[in-house]
Parts: sequence; structure tokens; C-alpha cells
Amino acid sequence: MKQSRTRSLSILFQFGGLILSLGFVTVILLLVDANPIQAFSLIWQGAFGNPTRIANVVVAWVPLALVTCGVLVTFTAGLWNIGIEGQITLGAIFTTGVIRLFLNTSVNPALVIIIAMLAGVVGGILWALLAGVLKVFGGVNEIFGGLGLNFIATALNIGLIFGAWSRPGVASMSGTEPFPEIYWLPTVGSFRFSWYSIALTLIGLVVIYFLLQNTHFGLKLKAVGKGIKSAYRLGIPTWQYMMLAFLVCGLFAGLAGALQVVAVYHRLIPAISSGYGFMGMMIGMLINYQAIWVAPVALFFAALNIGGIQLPIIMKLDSTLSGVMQGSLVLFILLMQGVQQRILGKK
Amino acid sequence: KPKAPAEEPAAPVEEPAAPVEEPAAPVEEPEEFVFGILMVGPYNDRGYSQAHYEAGLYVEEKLPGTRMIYLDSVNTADRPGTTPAQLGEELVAQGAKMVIFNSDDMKDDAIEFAKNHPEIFVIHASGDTQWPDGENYIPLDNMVNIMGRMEYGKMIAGCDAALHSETGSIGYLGPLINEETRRLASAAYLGAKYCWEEYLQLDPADLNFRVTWIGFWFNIPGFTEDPSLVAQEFINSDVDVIISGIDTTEGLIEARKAAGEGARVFSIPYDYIGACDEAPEVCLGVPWFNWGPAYLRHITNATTGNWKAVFEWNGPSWEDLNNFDTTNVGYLPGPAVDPNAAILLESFIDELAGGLNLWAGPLNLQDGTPWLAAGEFATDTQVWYLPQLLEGMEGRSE
Amino acid sequence: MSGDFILLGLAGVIASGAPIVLASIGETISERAGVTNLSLNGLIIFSGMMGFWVAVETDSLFLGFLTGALVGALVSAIVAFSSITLKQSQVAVGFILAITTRDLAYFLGNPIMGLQGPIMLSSPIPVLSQIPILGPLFFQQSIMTYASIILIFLAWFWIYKTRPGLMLQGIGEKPSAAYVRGANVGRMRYFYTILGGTLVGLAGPLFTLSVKAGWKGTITGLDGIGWIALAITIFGGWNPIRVAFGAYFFAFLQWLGLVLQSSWTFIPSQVLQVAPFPLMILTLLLVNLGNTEWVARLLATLPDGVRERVKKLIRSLRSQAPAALGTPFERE
Amino acid sequence: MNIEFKKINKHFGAVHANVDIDFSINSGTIYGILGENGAGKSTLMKILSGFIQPDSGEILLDGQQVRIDSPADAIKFGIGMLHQDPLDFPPMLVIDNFIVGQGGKFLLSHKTVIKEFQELQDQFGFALDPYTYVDTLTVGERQQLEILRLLWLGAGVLILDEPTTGISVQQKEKLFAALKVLAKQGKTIIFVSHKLEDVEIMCDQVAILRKGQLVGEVVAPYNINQLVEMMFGKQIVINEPKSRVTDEIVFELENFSVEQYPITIENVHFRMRAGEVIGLAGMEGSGQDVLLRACAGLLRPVSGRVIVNQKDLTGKTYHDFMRHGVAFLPASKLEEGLVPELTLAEHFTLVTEHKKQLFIDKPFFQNKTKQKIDDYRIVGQPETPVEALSGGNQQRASLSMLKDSLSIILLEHPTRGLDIESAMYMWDKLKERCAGCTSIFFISADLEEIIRYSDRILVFFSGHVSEPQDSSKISLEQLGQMIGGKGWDRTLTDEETYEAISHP
Ligand SMILES: Nc1ncnc2c1ncn2[C@@H]1O[C@H](COP(=O)(O)OP(=O)(O)OP(=O)(O)O)[C@@H](O)[C@H]1O
Ligand SMILES: Nc1ncnc2c1ncn2[C@@H]1O[C@H](COP(=O)(O)OP(=O)(O)OP(=O)(O)O)[C@@H](O)[C@H]1O
Ligand SMILES: [Mg+2]
Ligand SMILES: [Mg+2]
Repeated sequence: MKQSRTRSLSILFQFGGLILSLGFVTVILLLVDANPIQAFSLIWQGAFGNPTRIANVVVAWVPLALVTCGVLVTFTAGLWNIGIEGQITLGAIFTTGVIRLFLNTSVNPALVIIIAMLAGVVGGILWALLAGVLKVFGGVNEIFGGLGLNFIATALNIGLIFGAWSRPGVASMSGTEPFPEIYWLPTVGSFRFSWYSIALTLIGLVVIYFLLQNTHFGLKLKAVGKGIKSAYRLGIPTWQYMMLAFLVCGLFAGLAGALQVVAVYHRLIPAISSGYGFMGMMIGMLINYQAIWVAPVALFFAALNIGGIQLPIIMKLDSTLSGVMQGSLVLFILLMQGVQQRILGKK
Repeated sequence: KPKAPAEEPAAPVEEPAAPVEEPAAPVEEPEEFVFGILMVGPYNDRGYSQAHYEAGLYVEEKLPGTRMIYLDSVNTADRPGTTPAQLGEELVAQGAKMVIFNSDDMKDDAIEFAKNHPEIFVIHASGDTQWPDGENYIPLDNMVNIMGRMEYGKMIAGCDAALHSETGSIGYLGPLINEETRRLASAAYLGAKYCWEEYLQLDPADLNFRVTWIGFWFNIPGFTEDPSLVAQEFINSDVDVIISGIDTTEGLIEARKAAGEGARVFSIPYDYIGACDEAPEVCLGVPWFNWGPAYLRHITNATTGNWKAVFEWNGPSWEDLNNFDTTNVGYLPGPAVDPNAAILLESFIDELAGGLNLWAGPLNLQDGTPWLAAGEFATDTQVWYLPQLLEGMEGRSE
Repeated sequence: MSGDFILLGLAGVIASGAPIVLASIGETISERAGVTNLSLNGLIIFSGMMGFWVAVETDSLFLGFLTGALVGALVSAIVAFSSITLKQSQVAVGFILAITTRDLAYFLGNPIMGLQGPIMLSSPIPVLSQIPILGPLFFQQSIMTYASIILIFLAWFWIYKTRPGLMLQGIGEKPSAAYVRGANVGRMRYFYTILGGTLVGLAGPLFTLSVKAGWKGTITGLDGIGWIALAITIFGGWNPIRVAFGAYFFAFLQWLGLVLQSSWTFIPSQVLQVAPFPLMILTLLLVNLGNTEWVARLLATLPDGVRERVKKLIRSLRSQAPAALGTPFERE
Repeated sequence: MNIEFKKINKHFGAVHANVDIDFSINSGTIYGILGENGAGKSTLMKILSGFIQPDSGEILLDGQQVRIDSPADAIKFGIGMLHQDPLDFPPMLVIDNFIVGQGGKFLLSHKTVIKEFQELQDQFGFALDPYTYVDTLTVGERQQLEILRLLWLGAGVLILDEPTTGISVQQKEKLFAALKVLAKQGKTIIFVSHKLEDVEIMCDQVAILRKGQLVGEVVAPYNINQLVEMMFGKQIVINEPKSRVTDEIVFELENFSVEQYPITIENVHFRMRAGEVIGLAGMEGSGQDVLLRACAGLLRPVSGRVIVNQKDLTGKTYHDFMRHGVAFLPASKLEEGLVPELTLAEHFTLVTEHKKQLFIDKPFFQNKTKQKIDDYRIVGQPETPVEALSGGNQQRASLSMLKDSLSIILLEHPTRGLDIESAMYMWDKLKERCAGCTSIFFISADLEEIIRYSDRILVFFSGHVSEPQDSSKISLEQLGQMIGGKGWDRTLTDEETYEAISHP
């Protein structure tokens, strides 16, 4: 009884956070002389207005959901894996590298795609483990190790695109030479999404849900995250589990990066990680690290990103409004959590 | 309607439902022609993208019944998870019958889009895929390539710089290294060298033309050189005119600062006719793009059924370099131009108008490899695909 | 290469390092009080945009800087409120703000792109600027650069040489002990977080009104600076002098990269640009190695004499974060 | 200064820590506050020193009603408190610790302050070096520093919360002498303790608290039995534990040396038999915790060997030790023993071996947890997060999580923070295990506990370890002297004790 009361109270506070963030965005819109209702409905239309748009939302949802899955694992282990952007990038780089390797061979393209994606996963894992090694054996806080590794990963990426892997003669921001279509992950009709990426994402979601909710592994990770010393005393090999958390997160990030290459861009591009890593971390905070919410909230964020495209076309507003909406939502919900704890704690 | 689509081989690709079902059609004024522009930067960047945006406004004004829609900041950093091809479809969903891709970076997407949407007219600005002589020829009936011959603008900029340099050191603030940026930097060098020798009667050995690449079209902390520092470094090492090849105006700003502190430094920005406004007191002029006339022509062709897939590399209008209706590239002298130099610059422009070709042999590449023999003139493809900087220029070629 | 040219280059390094100095010392102050302000990256962009905007509208550099400072104070007040009053995770709130304020800056700053704004020029100090070497290096800078240099010593002096500074160390180290010594821990943390944020906020306009004058939206070239400043704070071990050294070192490598670009063609130009990051990681490694268990174990196997010496070395390198950094203070 | 408490009440959630406390203290006296663990002593003192605020009630100083909202206020009124754990800044210099928080010139100048610091400490015969770092001082020295600091601030009332835990005999003597001097000067000293002997020699008068209530005030001289009864509400009957030592050797240290700054322990030889209980006695920071952790594999020895059940585990990790039947229960439960925010059921899931099972069998662990809760009389549910358990129940939970078949249990302060009943329950459970041939190695600050439950005792004095002492042959006084560094000649060899135990 008491529990259900605090539950409904907490929903009330979350709702309050939502209202506040909507209010905040409305004020911002009024400030720039725009009609908020029109803006909101445009975003909705832009995300779900027709099948193509829904398909595009799904395309953005795939990496976002995957990355969020990974981030939840590191969050559970008490780690701030800010290096995830770099892990996505490395996933993409490894995938591209492998496809380039097989480009003019007779190896079955399907096989090449599979090997390339595995390589991408390995790339993500390696980069994550590097942050892990720095943390575990070097005492370098994962936030700063990860930030540094992000910069290095991006530099490596740009270096490859403009250097070793540049298109003949024209190094360009458009990325490396696109692969022949046989190396593309097949998409559905004229839509841009692929059943394969969706299937992989759904598998990832299910795996993470059960991993964190119902397995000994998940419980041990949680123990490491909540009290590392105690966890060690209770017999959990803590540094190994931290490394495992990095590994799993790197796996998801690498997979996301690989899919960006084989399913979306068909080449390596400069901003391949697309900020999905950071966005995934925000989603993680917003859903309070509960795996069950990953899919819908990632969909919501993806919809904001895609729907926001309509703002400049029709209202001549900058699309960064979507980012403002996402950020303020997470911020206000978090603040309301604090307010709730403060008020209820005082009773 | 274009004749082309019928022959399109890519027919099996199913049409996305969107453009057809879009309810924009029913209550509409007779035959409004909507064209969409995808711009790589912000539409109001006072640079490359704004030049396209204003060309769109120009078309709207000159050709009643047309309407522009646009999407700016089309790049993966600003629009994560999207591709220009997908964004092109968004424009189509809003009724666009033509989509203009404004950047070289959108090449692959422009092609993908053109293939998937044979009924939509596509203009790819700065591309070379419709050039039968080019190295990347991919014939597509619904696509047109347009590029301005900015080499002329850069030559004039180079001349302007040389005419104003007292130290004989000119700095070229380069973006990333590719064929386009190499040929533009080289053109500036050719212009500078010509004016230095012919008009000022100075020894070419005393002309110091340095290119420093920042590694990108604009500054990204941690990845590119800092263009402000590059400009400062130019100024510190006696450069008194900075020619900018990048999207942002650090050259101008640093010159303005140096001038404010008593130094004699000028700068020449790039891309947009209004670029001098950020620091008129040190601005010698700006080579600018005028996409309007070409857009107008091709949009008219599209509406009148005269569309033809072509590659165009359009030169300036020598009668009036800054006429919005006629020229494709221009050069607008800045407020800081010295009156005497202005006269010489005028005669240089006249010479160019009269057929002066600076891409003339003997010319060697930077490493000394002969490129043009004496008396030889470079072909368009030779210029377009220039493999190195030219001999006499300082800076990296790769 | 003439000496003059190098001197001027180094003077440029000091000028372009100035905003990073402001930001990382601001962060140092806030972290000394026990509050990590992770919002730096967005905050600098946002305050830079706002400062530029106001400066353009009013044609007043002063008002521009004032605006930047206010924005910094406001954003860091949110960090302070949520972490001190609401006891939410500092890292979470800071991270969200880093992203949100950046997007907000791009959104609101759209209409003012590419406008001509006032620029802060250098103001040489009459006599001092004539001193050879030191003159051009330190005394031909802009007022804000002077301010940033003074700030380094001021912050150092405040933290280590004054009574309130001692208490500042205390509240970051062990707030409960500071509390029984009469400190109002919550209020002081608010104060220093906001003060630190104000300094960070000044870094923004220092970019957009001087070092990288102008506002160009997403291509202004500020994205990433805040993360760098954060890293430099750690690199500097929360000591203003070392922090400033880190900031200048970063700017120096930038300069070195472009000076060497044409002569050192064997190195891809990206290398020197990214160099600060592996270096930063390496430094963090060196600084932290002494705290790790396996090093302690390894040391245990060394012969006595060597062990003592290695230990001393590691001890001298080690820089300890304020012990209570990131943790809320609860009386009971 | 005269202090008067009027109807002070303080709740912590369900706990009523202070109930209508009503009494007064006259200036110039040394006033004792007695009470068992959790009686509410610290709470009352924290209220007086402004650290926390009462729910209701008043405090009068020299007849004037005052509001003490913060330590800053308390300092203004001249009230200074020495907390149970020293509240100072370990990485700072002694002199900076002395200065911080004091009014005075804006700029720090050590010179003048040091002069006065020296003068002040000379009065009490303290000898602190102003230029060392606090983290190199002993607990006693840190106390001295705090006292000096409070006096320097002009404290007229000095509250000492259990000041004699963990300081050496000499330091204790010094402290007591200093306090007497201060009382003579007319300062009010409040002395909080549950150690009767300290109170007996120090205090002019004591107030006794029990379960948050004032049970009475007694003036010296005291009847100890009366005090005990007032403290606990009953006479405490303590059943004497039986020894269950067998012949089998389960644990051995050979030439064992270990160090952890600033303690170095060298060349310990030692054997332990199955079922044996060994107590480690010594002042806090004398090295007993270092040795205990080294025995658990948490610290690596510099030289020597550790042998557990005939296996050489030298240099292995704690987890290897665990696999060989060693378990370690640390003192601070929520930091090192239990995982905050995890429930009891989750804890039992964590510590149970699961044969390569992937998924958690929730009903199974639910039942298992219920069983353990019943077994160990833990007040809580399987869903209760451990941080919501009371201290005693956390201790019980930790104990219940130990595996059934263990060779050795290493415990840090197994009954610290427990009232006598819980403590006895703990020991019953531990002794049950001894019957099952488990050996116990424990640290305690309570010498009586050590003598009562140990078979043999190791005494520590600043890193020196005595030969094992036969607990039946050592008195409380002797042990007290030894932990203070006296009487180290009286030792037995390992073989002698073995004889003594196996053939009583
Ligand atoms: N901050 C707190 N939150 C909840 N309960 C508390 C808190 N502080 C004290 N208590 C509870 O209040 C009661 C009195 O505690 P207090 O610390 O005053 O006891 P004490 O007499 O000093 O005991 P000890 O001899 O162990 O120091 C105990 O039950 C304790 O658990
Ligand atoms: N953080 C908390 N959240 C919820 N309840 C708590 C918390 N801390 C303490 N309690 C509850 O407050 C009560 C008193 O706790 P406390 O530790 O003072 O008990 P105690 O009287 O000292 O008992 P014990 O003798 O077992 O230590 C307990 O019932 C405990 O469940
Ligand atoms: Mg107490
Ligand atoms: Mg208790």
C-alpha cells in the first residue's frame, strides 16, 4: 500500500518534470517568435506522418537503442562510459577496414558483411577495454580516459578518411568511397531500414533486459556498481566484472557503429558516431537505468531527431531545438526526482 | 516534364509512397514549381551556404510561380542519423520537384537520390559526375552539375593580394587538401605571381606564397589546426595579406585585430559577396559565388521541358564581374583596396577578360615535375584534377 | 625561423590559452569545493554566444563579458542547486547541461550568425611592454589575457595562502570537519561553484569577442574546448599553477602543429592536434599509478633501497583529488 | 559556563534517540555521560554543539536560553566538541588544521600562530610538530590537536565523545591531566563514555542515559554495580564460553612481514589450530588490522609465507583465500561488508554458489533468505535493502552470509556498536562454528571481550606483535599495560601455548 503510494507520487513528479520541460521549450519558442503548438505538431508529423518517416525514425532508433543497452550495462557497474562515442567510431572503422579488405575479392558478400560486423564489434570492444584497462590498472577515471579516447578515435577516423582511405584524389567530408551495393545490408523495399538491424536490436534489448533483471551476472554487476569494496568482500571478482561491463558496452557500441556502416551510410563518414553515445547516456539517466524502458524512450528520442527536420523546412527554425527538448526533458525529470526525494525524505 | 525518366534503367526500385500520397497537391495554385535546396552549412552562414540560399531567393523573384524550400546544416555532425538522400526525400514530401545538393560532400547521396527518384530534377553543385570528360562520369538523365569557375576569382584575389603586399609574403589559409582546394590555391598563386611580376615588376623570387592547411572547412578543436593561430602565425612571419580558403572568417578577424593594433595586414575572405562586412577596414575584396543565373536557367528548363543533363563549369561575366544576373563567379573589391592598386587590379581583370590564360606552360608541379610544357595550356580536366600545388608555392600538397 | 617569430608565436599561445585558463581555473575552484561541474563544454559555447550577442547589440565589450559571466553563474547555479540542495548526481546533471546548453546556444544563436561584433584588442602596458622577451610575451596582450594571468596567481594565492582558501580546501576534503569549524558548507559550495562557473562563463566571450572573434553557430570552433578544459583541470592536479601550465601546454602544441606542418611532412597533421589527448591520458596514468593496487604489489617485490626511491618518486607525482569531490554533504 | 538541558527530544525516523532529557551541568566540573551503545549520548552532545538540532527542548547557558543552530553558533557560545572520530583534515599540515576555521587576519601567517601554538601545547606537555601532516599522527595526537584548537578558539565548554578509545595509556594519562587543569581554570568538561573505569577516575558527577532517557545522576564516589545496573537496566549475566581447540593446524604464518604505511610488522611466526579463537589486542592503529587483512590476502606480505590448510597461499588474492575456506568480516558494514541498495535476498543470491546457472531462481533464494532471517533472528524482510537494517541486524546479516564450511573467520570488531545482548548472540553463533572446527581470528578494542572469548591473544604495540598469550593466564591489567607498551617480557612460545591448551 505504502509502495503503491510512493509509486504514484513518483509518477506525479515525473509528469511534473515533463510539464516543466515542455514549458521551458515553449518559452524558448515564444522567445524566438515561433508558434509552439505548430512546432510540436510538426515534429510529430515529421516523425510519424508517413511510412517513410516512420522508417527513418526506426533507422535512428536502431543505433540509439543498441547504444543505450550498452550504456545500461556500464551504468549498472557504476561506470560513466563517456568513451562510448569513440567505441562506436572504432566499430565503424573496423567494419569499414574489413570490407575494404575484401572489396575486390570473390568472397561471398554476405560472409564479408558478417565478418565486417564481427570486426566492428571487436573494434568497439577493444576501445572499451582500453578505457577499462586505464581505469582498472591505471587508476584513470573512465570519464577522462573515455573523453581522451573519444578525441583520439575521431582523429583516427578523420585521419583515415582524409588520409589512407581517402577517395582517389578527393579527400572529402563525404567520407570514404561508398561500397558496392552487394556489401550493403539489404533494406526493406524502398525504406532505409533493414530487418537485420532491427532483429539484432531486438535481440540486444531482450538480452540486456534479462541480463540485468534476472541473471547472476547482472546482479553481480549491480553489486559492483553499488559498492565495489563490499562486492569484492562478498567474493565477486570486481575488476573482472568492470572489464566485462566495458566489454559488453563496447560490444553494443561496436555493433551500432558497424550497422551505421553496413546498413546506413555504406561507407565511413566523419561524424559516424553521430552523438548517439551521449544521447544513449542521457536516455539511460532519463529511464533511471531500467532496461524495460530503453526501446520506447529511444524511439521517442529518435522521433525528436527525425521530426525536428521539419522545423527548418517549414518554420525556419533550427533543428537543434530537438536537442534542447531532449536535454531539458532529462534535466527536469532528474531535478524533479531530487525534489521528490527532498520532500518525501523530510516526512 | 523531363523526357528522361522513361529511359531510366533503375525502374525496378519501388517508389517510396511518400511523394505520391503527400496531400500537398489538391488545393494548389496552378503549377507552382517547388525546388528544394540542401545546404551543407547554416543558410545564414555568410559563406558558402548563404550564397546558395540567396540564389534560391533570386530564382523565386525572377521566376514567378516557383517557391524555394530548404534544409540547412545538412551534415552528419549536425543531423545525426540522417543522410542527404533521406533529407532530399523530406523536401520532396513538401512538394519539391527539384532538389539541389549544394556540396561536393553530398556527391554519393545526390547520385543515390537521383537514381531512386528519376522523376525529380537534381542539381548537384560542385559535382563532376555528369562530365563525360571527367574521371567520375556516371550518366544520369535527371542530374545537372554546376560549378563556378572560381579559379578566376582566386586569381584576381591573388593579384589583389600581391598588389597590396609590401613584404611579399602572402598566406593562404587552406581547408583540407583535395583537387578542388589545390586548384584554387594554385590559381591564387598564379594570379599573385602574374601581378607581382608584370605590374609591380618585382622579382618572383621575392614573392613568398605559403599555404597552411587547417585540415577541414572550419575549426574543430582537437582535430584541425586552429585557423586563428594559423592566421596569427602568418602575421607573425611577415605575411601581410591572408587569403582565406576556408568557410569561416578567422583570416579577416585576425587581420582586423592586427590592424587595430597598428600593423598593416589585409585579408581576402571567400564564398559570399557580403563576407567583407565582418571587417571592412582590412578587406581587400572577396571572390564570391553567384549561383542564381545557373539555377534560374536550369529551373526554367525544368519547367519548360528543356531539361538536359549536363556538366557546367561556368565562368564570370567579364562585362560586369558583380552583376547578379549574368555572372557565375565574381570578385567584389573591398573597402580597404588602395586606389592605385585598384587601377592595376582593373587592368588585370581586363586582361583576363581579354583571354589571358595563366594556366600556361611552362609550369611545374611543386615537386618539380613538369606539368605544362612551354606554350601549352592546361585543359579543363587538367585543371580540375590538379595533382599537386605548383612549383614556387610553399606548403603541403598531400 | 627568427627569434622574433617564435616570441610572437608564444605570445599568441598565451593569448589563445587565456580562455582555457579561465575555464580550467574556474573548474578547479569549483572542484576544490567538492563540486564537479561537468557542463563546461556547453557552458562555454552558450556563454560565448550570449556574450557575443549582447556585445553586438550594445557595441560594448564590457556588457558582452558581463553577460557571459552571468550565463556561467546561472548554469553553474543549476549544477549547484541540483547537487547541493537536491543531492542529485553532479556528473549526471553536469553532463546533461553540457549537451543541452550547447544545443540551446546553437538554437538561439541562429539569427546572429556572422554578424560583425566588437573585438577586444591588445592593450600593451606602457613601460613593461618594452622589456625584451618578457614584454612581447606578457605585456602586449589584451586586458582579459592579463586578467587570466593574474587569475592564475590569485587563485593559487587564495587557495594556499589565505584563511578562506584554507577553508575552501577543507570543504572539498572533509565537509563535516569544515562544518564543525563553523563553515556553512552548503552555502560555500554554492558560492564557489557559482564563482567557478562565472569564470568559465567568461571564457565564452573571451573566445567570441577576442580569441576566435565572431559567432558562426556550429562551425564557430568551440565544440570540444570545454572537455579539454575539464581534462586540463585534472591534469593540473587542482593546483592553479599546474592547471595553467596544462592550458598553455595545450595551446603550445596547437601552435607547434601548424608551425611544423610544412617541415615535418612525415607526420600526418592530425598527430600533433590530437597529441594533447594521449599525453593527458599518460599524465593521468602517471599521476594515478601510485594509487593502484598492482603497483603497490609490484613495489613490494622490489629490494628495499630501490623501493623507497621509487615510492618517493610516485608520491611526488601523485595528485590527489579533493577527497569529498562529487559527494553531497549531509549533516546527519 | 553552566549548562542546562530542558526537555530535549530527538527522533531519527522510528528511533527516539533523546527522550525529554532534563538536567544541568555546573562550570568547573568534569561531568560524565554514561550509557550503553545507542543510548543517545552522542546525539545529545551533537545537539549541544550545534551539529544537529533537537526536535524540541531548550538549552540554557548560564541561565540564558540560546539557540545553537550550527557549530558556528556553538563556537560563538564557547562550546567545543571533540567528536568520536576526529573531524580534521588528514592531508593538511598540523598547523593549518589548527588555523582553519579561526577568525583572524585574511592572510595566513604561520609564524605568529606557531609561537602561540607552542606555548599552548607546552601547558599540557603535548609535543606536536606543527609542520607534519595530520595523516601521520596517531589518534591520540589528533585528539590533542583538536583540544588545542578548541581551547585556542576560547572554548569554555569542552565536550569529549569517547576520547579514550584507541589512544595509548601515556596519552590517556596526559589527556586526563590536561582535562583536570582545564577544569581548575573553570572550564566545563563533558566526558562521554561507556567505560566505567575512566568515568570513575575523571568525573565529579555523571548522568546515565538508557534508550534515550535520562535514568539518573550520580555524584562521585561511585558504586560501580549501581552504575552498571543503571546503564543496562539489569545485571548482566555473562556465560563463560568453552574452548573447543583441536590439534589440527589450519593456519600458519612463517617469518611473515607486511607493511602498510605507517605500520610495519616484521617476522611473525604463528600457528592456529582448528576451533581456536585468537584475539588481537592493541590500540587502534597498532597494526592488528594490518595483520588481519594480510591474513585474509587483502594485503600482500613483504616476505614470509601464509599457509592455510597446508596450502601455501602467499601472495594469493583474497578470493583465493576464500576458496580455501577463509572469510573476512570487516568493521564497517556498509562500506566493506554489505552492498547498499541491494536487498537481503539479493545478498544471499550473491553469496550462494550457483552451478553455472545463468538465470536467478528467485523463489529459491526468497525461501533461503527467509530461512536465514529466521535462523539469525534478523529484523527485516527478504526485500529489505540492507542500509535500512539497524547496525545490529547488519552485523547479523553479514554473519549469516558466511559459508557453512569455513576454516577460518577473520573479524574486525565483531561487536562494535552492538549492545550487550546482540554481542552475546554474535558470540554464541561464532562459538557454534568453532564447534564445527572453524577457527576465529578477531580484533576488538574491548579488552574484556578479548580475554573472555579468546583462547590465545596476540598483543600489538606500534607494529610489534607479541608472542601468543594464553588468555587464561593474563589479566585485564596486564593486557592493558601491554597494549600501552609495558610488560613485554612476559610471553609464551607457540609450543608452550599449544601445550597449555591441549593439556589443561
Ligand atoms: N543520523 C542518524 N540516523 C538515524 N539514527 C541515528 C542517527 N544518529 C543516531 N541514531 C540512532 O540514535 C540512537 C542514539 O545514538 P547515539 O549515537 O546518540 O548513541 P550513543 O549513546 O552515542 O552510542 P555509542 O556509545 O555507540 O556511541 C541510536 O539508536 C542510533 O542508531
Ligand atoms: N537508512 C535507513 N532507512 C530506513 N530505516 C532505517 C535506516 N537506518 C536505520 N533505520 C531503522 O531505524 C531503526 C534504528 O536503527 P539503529 O541502527 O539505531 O538500531 P539500534 O537500535 O541501534 O539496533 P541494533 O541494536 O540492532 O543496532 C531500525 O529499525 C532501522 O531499521
Ligand atoms: Mg556515540
Ligand atoms: Mg545501534
